[in-house]
This record gives sequence, C-alpha cells and structure tokens, in this order.
Amino acid sequence: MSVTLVSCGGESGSGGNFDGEVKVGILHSLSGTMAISETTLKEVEEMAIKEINDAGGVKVGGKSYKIVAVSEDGASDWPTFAEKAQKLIDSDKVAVVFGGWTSASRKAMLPVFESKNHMLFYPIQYEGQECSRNIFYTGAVPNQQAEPAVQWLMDKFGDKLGKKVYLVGSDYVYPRTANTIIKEQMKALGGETVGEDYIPLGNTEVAPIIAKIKKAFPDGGIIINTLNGDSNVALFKQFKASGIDPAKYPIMSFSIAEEEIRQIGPEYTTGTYAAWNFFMSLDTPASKKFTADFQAMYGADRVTGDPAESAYNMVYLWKNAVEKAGTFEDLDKVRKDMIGITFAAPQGEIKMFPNHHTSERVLIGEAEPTGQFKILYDSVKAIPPLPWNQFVPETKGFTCDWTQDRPDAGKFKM
Amino acid sequence: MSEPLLELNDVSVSFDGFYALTDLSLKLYKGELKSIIGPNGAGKTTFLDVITGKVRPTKGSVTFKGKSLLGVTEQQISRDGIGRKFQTPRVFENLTVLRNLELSASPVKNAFSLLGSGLPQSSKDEVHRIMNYVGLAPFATVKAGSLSHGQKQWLAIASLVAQAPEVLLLDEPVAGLTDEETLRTAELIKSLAGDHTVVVIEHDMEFIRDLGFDVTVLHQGQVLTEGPLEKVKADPRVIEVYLGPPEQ
Amino acid sequence: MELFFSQILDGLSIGSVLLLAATGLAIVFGLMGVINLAHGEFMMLGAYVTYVVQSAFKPMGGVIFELYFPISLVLAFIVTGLIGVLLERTLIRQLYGRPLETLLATWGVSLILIQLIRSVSTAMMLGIIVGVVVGFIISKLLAAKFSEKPFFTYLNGLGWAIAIGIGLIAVNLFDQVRPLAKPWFGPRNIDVTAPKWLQGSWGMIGGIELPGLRIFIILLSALLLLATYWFLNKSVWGLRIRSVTQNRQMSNCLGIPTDRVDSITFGIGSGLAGVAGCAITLLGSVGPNLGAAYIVSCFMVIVLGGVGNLLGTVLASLLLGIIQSVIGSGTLLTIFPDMPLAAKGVIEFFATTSMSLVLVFIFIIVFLQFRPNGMFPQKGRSVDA
Amino acid sequence: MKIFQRLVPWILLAIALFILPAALDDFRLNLFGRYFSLAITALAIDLIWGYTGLLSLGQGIFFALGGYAVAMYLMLNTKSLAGGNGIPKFFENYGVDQLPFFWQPFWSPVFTLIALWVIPAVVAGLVGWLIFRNRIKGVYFSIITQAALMVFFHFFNGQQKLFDGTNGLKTSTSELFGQLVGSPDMQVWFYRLTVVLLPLAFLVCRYFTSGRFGDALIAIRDDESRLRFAGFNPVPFKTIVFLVAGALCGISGALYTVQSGIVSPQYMSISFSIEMVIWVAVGGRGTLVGPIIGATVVNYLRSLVSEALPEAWLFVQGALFIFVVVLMPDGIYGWITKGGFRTFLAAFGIAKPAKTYPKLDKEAVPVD
Repeated sequence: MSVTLVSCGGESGSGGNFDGEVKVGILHSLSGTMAISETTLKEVEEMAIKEINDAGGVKVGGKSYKIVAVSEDGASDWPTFAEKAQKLIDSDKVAVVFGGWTSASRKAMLPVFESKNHMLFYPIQYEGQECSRNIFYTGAVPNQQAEPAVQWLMDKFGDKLGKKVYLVGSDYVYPRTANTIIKEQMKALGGETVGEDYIPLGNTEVAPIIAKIKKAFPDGGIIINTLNGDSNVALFKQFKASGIDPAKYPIMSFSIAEEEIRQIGPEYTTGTYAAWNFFMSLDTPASKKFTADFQAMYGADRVTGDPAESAYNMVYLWKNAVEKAGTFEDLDKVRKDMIGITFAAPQGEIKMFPNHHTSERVLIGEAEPTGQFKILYDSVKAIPPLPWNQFVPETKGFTCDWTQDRPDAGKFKM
Repeated sequence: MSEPLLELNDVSVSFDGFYALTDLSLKLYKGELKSIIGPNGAGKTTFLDVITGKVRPTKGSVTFKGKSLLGVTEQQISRDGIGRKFQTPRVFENLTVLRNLELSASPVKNAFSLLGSGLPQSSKDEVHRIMNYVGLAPFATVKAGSLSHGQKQWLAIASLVAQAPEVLLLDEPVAGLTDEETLRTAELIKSLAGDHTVVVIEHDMEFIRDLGFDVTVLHQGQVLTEGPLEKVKADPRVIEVYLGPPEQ
Repeated sequence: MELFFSQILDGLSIGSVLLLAATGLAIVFGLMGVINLAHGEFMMLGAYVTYVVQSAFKPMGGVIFELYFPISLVLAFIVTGLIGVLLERTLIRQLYGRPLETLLATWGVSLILIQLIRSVSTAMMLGIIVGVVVGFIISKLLAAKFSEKPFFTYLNGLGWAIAIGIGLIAVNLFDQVRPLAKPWFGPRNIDVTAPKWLQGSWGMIGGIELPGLRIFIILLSALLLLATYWFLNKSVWGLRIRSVTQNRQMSNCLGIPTDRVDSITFGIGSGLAGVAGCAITLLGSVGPNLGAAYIVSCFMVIVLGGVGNLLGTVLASLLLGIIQSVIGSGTLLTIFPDMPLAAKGVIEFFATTSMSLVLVFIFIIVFLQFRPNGMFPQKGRSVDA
Repeated sequence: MKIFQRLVPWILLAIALFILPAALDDFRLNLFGRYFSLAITALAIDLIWGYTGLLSLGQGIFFALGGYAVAMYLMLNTKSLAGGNGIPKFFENYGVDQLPFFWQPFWSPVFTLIALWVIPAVVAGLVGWLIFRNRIKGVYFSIITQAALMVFFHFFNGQQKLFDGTNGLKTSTSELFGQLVGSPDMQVWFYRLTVVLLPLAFLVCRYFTSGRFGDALIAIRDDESRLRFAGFNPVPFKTIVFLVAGALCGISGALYTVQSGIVSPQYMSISFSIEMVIWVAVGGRGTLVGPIIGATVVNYLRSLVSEALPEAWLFVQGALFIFVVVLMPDGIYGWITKGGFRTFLAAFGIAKPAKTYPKLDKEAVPVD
C-alpha cells in the first residue's frame, strides 16, 4: 500500500503553506444519465476539500497536507465505475475514494475495493442489506428513512385511508429491495401492500400504472414512490392530469429532494411528502451556513439537499479519522479510528458506527409551491443505523460490527 | 410437336390495380430461339420476373418441364435450369472477374458444401474458356466494379453462360455497347443455339436482325403478334403501337 | 368494461405519442430511405425550444403565458425543421444510396447534439462561430492559391483542423469570462410546465376520466396526421416529393429540383420530431437524453407498419400503444378472471411496463413471419432492384 | 504491399505477447486485455457487416450472454459468495431461496466453457434465421436487431430475481483454481488467454471469408437478389455467419467480463452495440486486421479522452462516426492497403501515384 505524499517543506498552518499533498479520488458520473445528479456531489466534495485546505489542510503526524482531488468519470455505466475505481487505486494511488450514487455503481465498485482492501465513502441513502469492511456509508439505510416514513404515513392516514399502500419504483435494486422491506413492515403493522409496479429507468410512460392505482384505490390511498430520475417527472405530470390529487392520494417519495423538485416543477409536487435526513429548509445555523457557502461558490440559484449534505459530511468524517489515526497509508488503522468519529454536520451531529454506517436525523417534509419542504416530523436526535433489516425474515436478527475480530463480522446473528 | 419446355398460361400481374401483364399465354420449346420486343411498359421485364420467380402472378399458371413454377423460389428456378441476365448489368462489384464467373459456374450451391471445397477442374476449364471467349481474360484479377459498362455487360452474360442453364433469358444484352461489341454479343448468343433455349429482350432492331430469331411483340401485357422479324415489322398493328395510330 | 375502455383510451394516448414521434421518422425513411438515428435528438431539441419559449413568456404571466404552448409548437417545428435542412444539406446528402452509413453518421450527430445541449454556453457558441469563420477563410485562401494542386484536399483538411484548434482555443478564452461560460441548459433536466388548461382533467364521459393532456395529445397527433396527409397528397410540394420517391431521374428531367425536395422532406420529418418533442414535455421530463427513450419504439412502429404508408404507421402505433397499455397494466386478468392457470401465469409475467415491451417485440417477430414487409408493403417493381 | 499485409498480424501478435506486458503496469495491461477481447467482437462484426453487409446493432446481446455464462459459473463456484442456502448471496435480497433451474448446469465448468459460445450462437442463429428467411435486410435488419437488443436489455434488467437485474454479476471477488479472479496474477493469465484467442478468432474469420464461401458472402453484400438468380440461397449463408459472429461475441464477452470484473445489462445498451460498429469502421471493414486495430485504437482513445475531459468524449465519438463514414469509408487499415496512403504521399510528390485500372466508362449507369 503506498499513497502519494508530496513533501515540499515549509511551515504548516495558514492557507497556502503545506508540508505535503494527499491525493483523494472523486468518482461520480460526469456524463450520461446520472450526471444530472452526481455532478452536484462532485461540486460539494470539492467545496468541502477547499474548505479544509483553506483552513490549513489535513494535519497528520504534526504536518499539514493539502488535499488534491483526482476526479474520474463513471459515465453512468457500472462497469466504468469499477474500471475507474481500479485506476484511482492502482495508477493514482489515492488515499481514499469518495464516489457513487446508484446502488448498482456501488455494487460494481465493491469487489474492487474489497479485493484491493481499499476505502470508499458512499454518500447516498440506499437499501441496506450490505455491510462491507471497505466501504463507509454516510447516507440513510431504511431504518433511518423508509421505515419511519411508513410508520408516519400509517399514523397520519391509516385511519382515514386504511392501512394499505401502493408501491411504485424504478426497475432496479434500490426500489426493489426497499419495497421488499416496506412490504414486510406493512405486514408487521397489520397493513397490506395492494400493488407494486416497476418501470424501466428513463421510461416516461406511466399510464398503465395510473390505471392500476385507480383500480386499487378508487377513492384515494397511500402511494410510496421510489422512482429515480426522469420517470418521476412523468409520474407527477401524469398524476396531476389524471386527477390523482395529493389530498386524496398522499404520495411519499424517497428519491425526491430539492434539486429534483426544481426539475419536475413545484406545481406538480406541491402537497407530496418526502423523507430525508436533511432539508435545505432546516432552520439551524449549521444548515443555513452550508447552503449559503454552497450558493456562494456555485451560484445563488442552486439548491442543497440530503445527498449533497451526505457527500459534504463524508469528506469531513474522513479528515477527522485520518487526523485521529495519524496516517493516510495504514488503512486498517484509519478504519479502526473511523469508528466513533463524530462530525457537526449541517443536519446536526452524526457519528460513525461500528457497522460503517452513520447515525442520521430523520425528517419528513411536505413539498411547498416554493420548491422547499415544510418539515412535519423531526426525530431531532440521530437514529443509529441498522444495515441488516429487521423486518425482512432473511436478515432479521443479523448485525454487522467491524470492531469485532471474527470472520463473519459483516453479517452475524446477534 | 413435343411438350413445351416452358409454358405461360393466362398470366396476369397487377401492381395496385395497374396491369403489367394481362392474360399472357406463351409457349417455349426446347432449343427454341426467341426475341421479344415491345414498346416501353409492354411488360417485357415483368414477363421475365414471372418466369424467374421474382414476381408472383396475380392469376394464371407458369410451368417448366411440366412442373408449376408458382411459389418456387428464385434460387430453385435457377437451379432447375432457367438463367437470367438483368436489364442493367448486375455483377458482384467487389469480386474479381474470375471469382464472379467461378461463383456462377459452381455446380454446388449449398452453403456447407462451399466451405473448404474448391471448384472442380472441369468447371475451372469452362470458366477460362468463357472468359477467353468474351475477352475478359486479361481482367481476370480486376474487381468487377472497376470494369467499363460494356465489360460489365459481357461479364453478366458470361456469368449466365457459366451457370449453364437450359433456358437463357437475356434482358437487353447489348444496351450501351458499341457496334463491334454488339456484333460479338450476337455471335456469342448464336453460338449457344442448339442445346439451349434462348429468349432475348431488346430494343436494338439491328441486333434482333443479326440474331435472326423469331420475334414476339408484346404490347400492354399481351402478345400482339409473332413471327419472323420482316413479317412482324410489316404488321400494321406493330407499326401502330410503335409509331402511334395512323390518324395522327 | 369501464376499465377496459379507459385502458383503450390510455392505449390510444400512448399510441398517439408513438405516432407523433414516429411520423417524421416514417416519412424520412419511407420517402428517402434514410434512417435517422438522430430523430430522438430532434425531439429533444423541440422540447428545449418549448423550454426557451416558456422562459420567454414567463415574465408576462397570466393569460399570455397560458398561450405559450401553441406558439412553441409552431416554433419547435420551424427550428428543428431548419436544423434538419441544415443536416441534410451538409451531411445526409453526401451519403444517399448508402443507408447503413447514413444510419451510423446520424448516430454520430445524435451524440454530438446530446453533448451540445448539455454543455452549450455562450462561450462555446462564440468559439464554434470563430472556428467556422476561420475555417472558411483558410479554405478560401488555400483555394485561391492551391486549388489546382493534387495535395489541395489534404491541405484543406489541415486548414480545417487548424480552424477547429483555433475554435477550441477561442472556447477556452471565452470561458474565462464568467457570464459567457455559464451553460445555457446544463446537463440537468429542465422544468417545462404545462399551461393550466392542460394540467387537469377535462371531465368524465361514461365514468371514464378524461385527462386533459392525453386528449390534447390524441387530438394533436390526429391533426398533424391530417396535415401531413394533406401535404403529401394534395399540395404541390407533396406531389413533387412523391414523384421524386418514385423516379428520381425522371423527376429531375421534368425540372423538379430534386435536391430541394430532399431538403424539404428531411426538414418536414425533423420538424415533426420537434413538434413531438414539444408535446412530450407535457408528459415527461425534459433533458438531454429525452430522445433515447422513444427512438426504439419508433423503430418498432416502422417495422410493424411497413414503409411509405401513413396508414400503416397509424395502425402500428395505436396497436403497440394498446398492447402496452392492456398487457402492461394487467387489465386482461381483471376482465377475464377465470382464465386457465397457465395463461394467467404468462400474463402476470408480462404485466409490467418493461416486460410488456418484451411481449411487443415477440409479437413483432411473429408478425413478420407472416407479413415480412409490415402491414402495408409497398408494391411494384421498384422495391427490390 | 502484399508482404506488409502478411506480416502485420504477426508483428501485432508479438507486440501483444511480449512488449505490452513488459511496458505496462497491471492496470494498463488489464485495459489492453479488455481492448483485445473487444477486438474479437469487432472481428465478428466485420464478418457480418464488413463482408456480408449485415449491419447488426444488437451484438451486445451475444456479448452479454457470454459474459453472463462465465459469471454465473464463477458465482456458483465461489464459497465466499454463497449465502445461507449455498446459492449466491444476492438471491436473498429478493427472497429467492432456490436456485433458478437454468442456473443449475452452470455448476459444471465443462458446460460453461461450451455454453459461453454455444448459447449466443444458438440465439443468434435462431434470431437470424427468423429474420433472414423473410428476406428482411438492410436498415430493416439493423433496426430489428436494435429492438431485439432493447428487449434483452429490459429482460435482464427487469429480472432481479433471476440475474440480479441492473447490478449485474460481479466476478472480481470470485475464485478460479483457488485464486481470486480479480487478483493481478489471474488478470495477467486472462490477458495471455485473450492474446491467444484473438488470433484464433482471426483464423476463424479468415476461414469463413476466404474461399468460395467468402466469395458468396461478398456477393450477398454486393447484390443479394442477383445471387439468388445464380441459384444460391443466401439464407443459410447469412444464418451461418450470424451464428458464428454470435459465438465469437460470446467468447469476447466472457473474456471481457473476467477482466472488467462485472457483467451487467449495460453491456446490452444501445450505445455500446453501435460503438462496436464504429471500431470496425475506424479500423477498416472488409479486412480482418482492421477491426483489431480499430477496437484497440478507439477504446484506448476513449480511455485517454474520458480521463482528461469526460464531457468531450461524446463530441469526439460523434465526430469519429461522421468522419469515418464520410471521409474515410475504408478505415485506417483499408486506407493504407487500398492505396489511400500512397495517393496521399503522391499528392505531395513523395511517391509515384498508385497504378489503378482506368475506368473506361465513367458516367453513372442508372439503376432501374
């Protein structure tokens, strides 16, 4: 394991004077369909790196290092993610990689990081059911997003509309797995899943789904939406045209943040719900500062949101951990010292758990005509992560703890 | 007389209501040599299309050696012994002259048999004989695409001969050829007489006379008249269809 | 039964979107034998025209804003049509009679258009203009001096390469100026909002909801179809287009400007794509990749419908729309609840949006076994040389 | 020129076997291994497009089938990837506890080695036969193959429970002969295997394109219906080459999968299959060396451009399509061997103009 550290002498401390440089990899889709979402993550990560460098860089072993980002394009193509991850590790010799958005891209990179025993930070809420020694996850797992949201929906609408949900998702792993979990949770709550439907990524024809929803819920009912990307626009536009009104059909979305609303158009989303760990409208000084800094750097018309916040957090979590570990190269030590690291994130304080996931604050908001969310539910304290889902029978009772010295530390019975 | 080799009976062909052939009946006997003339749109090419399986008649029957040709594929008709040269010389432009001829001369036409096996010596000799005859031997290794128009015509005729069919259908074999080339072509065709049955479609009356075959005149998809060239030329109906009604 | 009719309505509306998208492609393919793989990107351009018009109308607000949509329909047709003409004059023209090569070249065009929309900025536009102007100047200068020399072609190529280089440098220079460097659209999806009168429902007939924009799209595609039919069959240019299709040499001899006919045909096809793109903004998202979602379905329509026949295109689109809607939503199961278990299993397997596409393809392959040339094959001796 | 043409393949083979492994680091060598496996696909496309005139936009189907075959074998036979029931872990995510029946035979290495080219060949043969027997050709054939590709994509993408859907199957962490497939040692072996198989694929293509069978293929490209009138049935010829091309794509996909570590439905994306065609066009269609050069050069260019300027790659690729089709229809290799390079030198007075057979009659002949 060797990491490029360029020594250039000089005094440490104030901006511009560093004892050396450390390379980190940034791997997001800068072209292709996912570029729409992932370029924002790259921007936020670069912002965090700039902040750290301006504040004197990373201080390891009494020296200060400037972070130099090597950015690669995943091109919205999973095999390309694997290839570029390999390049960042082998050719560029980066100390860590920040990257990914879709679960498929993470799953494509996972074997690369595991076979090279390297380190990846992944910022997006995902379906869980995974726990890798070589990945740190700073987005929500279902018990930090989907499960509280379903519980909240049942509490609020269960009496009026019945404990029934209709699931709509894009045809890939996150919606499929998340919906498996939701179905189990509905069973546990004594409710029922009356239908589920998947449309291919990028497909914009949702008429058949609307027909099925109307058949299942002639007089209104709860819809849970895990669509990704373009299909959302079609869904909301065509819902509105077919008279599926949020007042009668409460819609909870897990992939719609402020940025997506901007692209769909607020008039189509007003009145629908979303569950996240951070909203731009969160009224705390840390949150306001984060948004202000981002807009100062990339333009006043830009918006922040949960994925951006997670991406921002992971850079700081890594910095705090290497500073504690006192090394970039010894990844085992960095991994060990990462556990328990905290960071005062825009959402509030978060902590890295032994299962390589972070605790997260849970927020549920209602979309407003301004394109912002009105926060209706706030867990205030951060919820600890449970990567192995406790509703799904196959993983019930399993946990993950990388501080334990056992071969099956990634998944074992509690 | 014996049974006709090729017989068309009441054949009609219509394209979206337009009749290219109407109730055409025609007999060809073994060894017969025939020229077909007619103004543009008389149905000459469609007549060949029907025989070679390219166009299925709307009604009527086509029989070859007593078997119906309706619904038989082009390749099967060709293997049965009816060969055709097209109006424009169609050659395989990216194959050399030699390869063009060898492909046509190949006695086996089956895909698997072509893998690995070479051309039998007898066919090779025949190819060289024909190539020498039409004067294409110096261009044996030249790609057919870079031949001149006249040479392509000859290559097309030579390919047809190499295919060794019983019935040769030649659609405008001398279009675009010089007088000298036309003369040679006539000789070539005449030399085929005997074993072969030959049908020539032409506009060039000089050439038709050189051939000296009996002439059939097609008009509006029907046989107008038949007979030796001189007799046909004197027929007032023929003059009418070529030159227009006498009143004008 | 109500459900069945509302499914048919859905099917018709899916079909009419397909029809809108496929008509232009079918015209260009049927009349010119050119498969335009950039057709989807022309739709995308139409959608962006709509976005631009909407943005221009937004400040006016009120009733005037509500009217932006018809105006953008017209503008989308004109703008994409003109771009189509430009493409035909510069590229397609060089490739007539080489359909497979045309297909590949138009794919190249589609890639460039996608990336252009993503990254176009004022700086880039200026750079392109600089590059083209410099290229023409170099080319003229060289032609004046060396046009007789055997190496002129290569020199000219080198000149253009230099011009491209200068253009790239210009882009980089202009990029330094912040306001110029800002992308016009960026890679993100953009928000096109339907006017209020199209957003909601247009009431009920016999218990069936009539979604405004669905009905609007059905009407629009019917209208465009009539207009296209009229243009091709009744207008002077339509007559010329048809005559060129049937016999190019003869038309040329009769004094029909065949090259202008080609440009106009391609322009109309592209313009129709633009209108389709404009209509699609009502239904789905608007982004650089908009075209890709539709292009394959359009091809299926063409394969099924046959070439050179508008009726075939219409029937094929509607049929595919109805299959997708009825199978994809699993309505058959509701209507016939007592079907045998095996059939039920099969239908359930295909009763999702993605699997209904699979079924549609199988249907097309089976169909082609019986009617290889589509529903309405072209007859006559010109088909197969 | 003739000697040059005969030497080129050997020179390339020597470079690939001896010079590249010494000159490149593991990562770059692995990239070249992938390029060479893609070159096998390029050869296959040349066989059907360059020689026979069938432009398939759906070769990704066969490429992916080969990849899936080998990935399924590797996943089944790696203990560390198995979940509770001894079947690959991902099945658990979708509540599948029994191995789907069509996975069963992939326990066997022998079956897999045969399946990875026989399955694509059979699918190609069947699809090809169904299309060709109806005399569907030209752009029609192209767009039907593209639609077929789309359908296979949706099928693999949508069937999470059967193939892990969008995620695809990963091979880096699987084991072969007790070693990790993703380990540098194994990767070097896969590189060598590719470098050996590529010339074999070359020979297969040469077997089919030389001789009278090859003449018939060219005749089909030039004028298929004329060939019918010469008594040949083009359908078996086309079906055979399409089938052979399918098999080659399957082998290529399998080699690519073990070297890239993943097979996913994205191998069946529309753009990837069209890109394959451009490799052939750039290298030179209708020649057998051209596609190999094309696949390597274009993919290397892609790596370079997308590392330096990711946004620019689509521009470059688009321009490449247009440039090659309009200005360089014979491709790089064809340009050199068909006298383009000589003409180029001659234009500057460096070499004598190539002697070509003069066209006696230059005016175009109208085709009826």
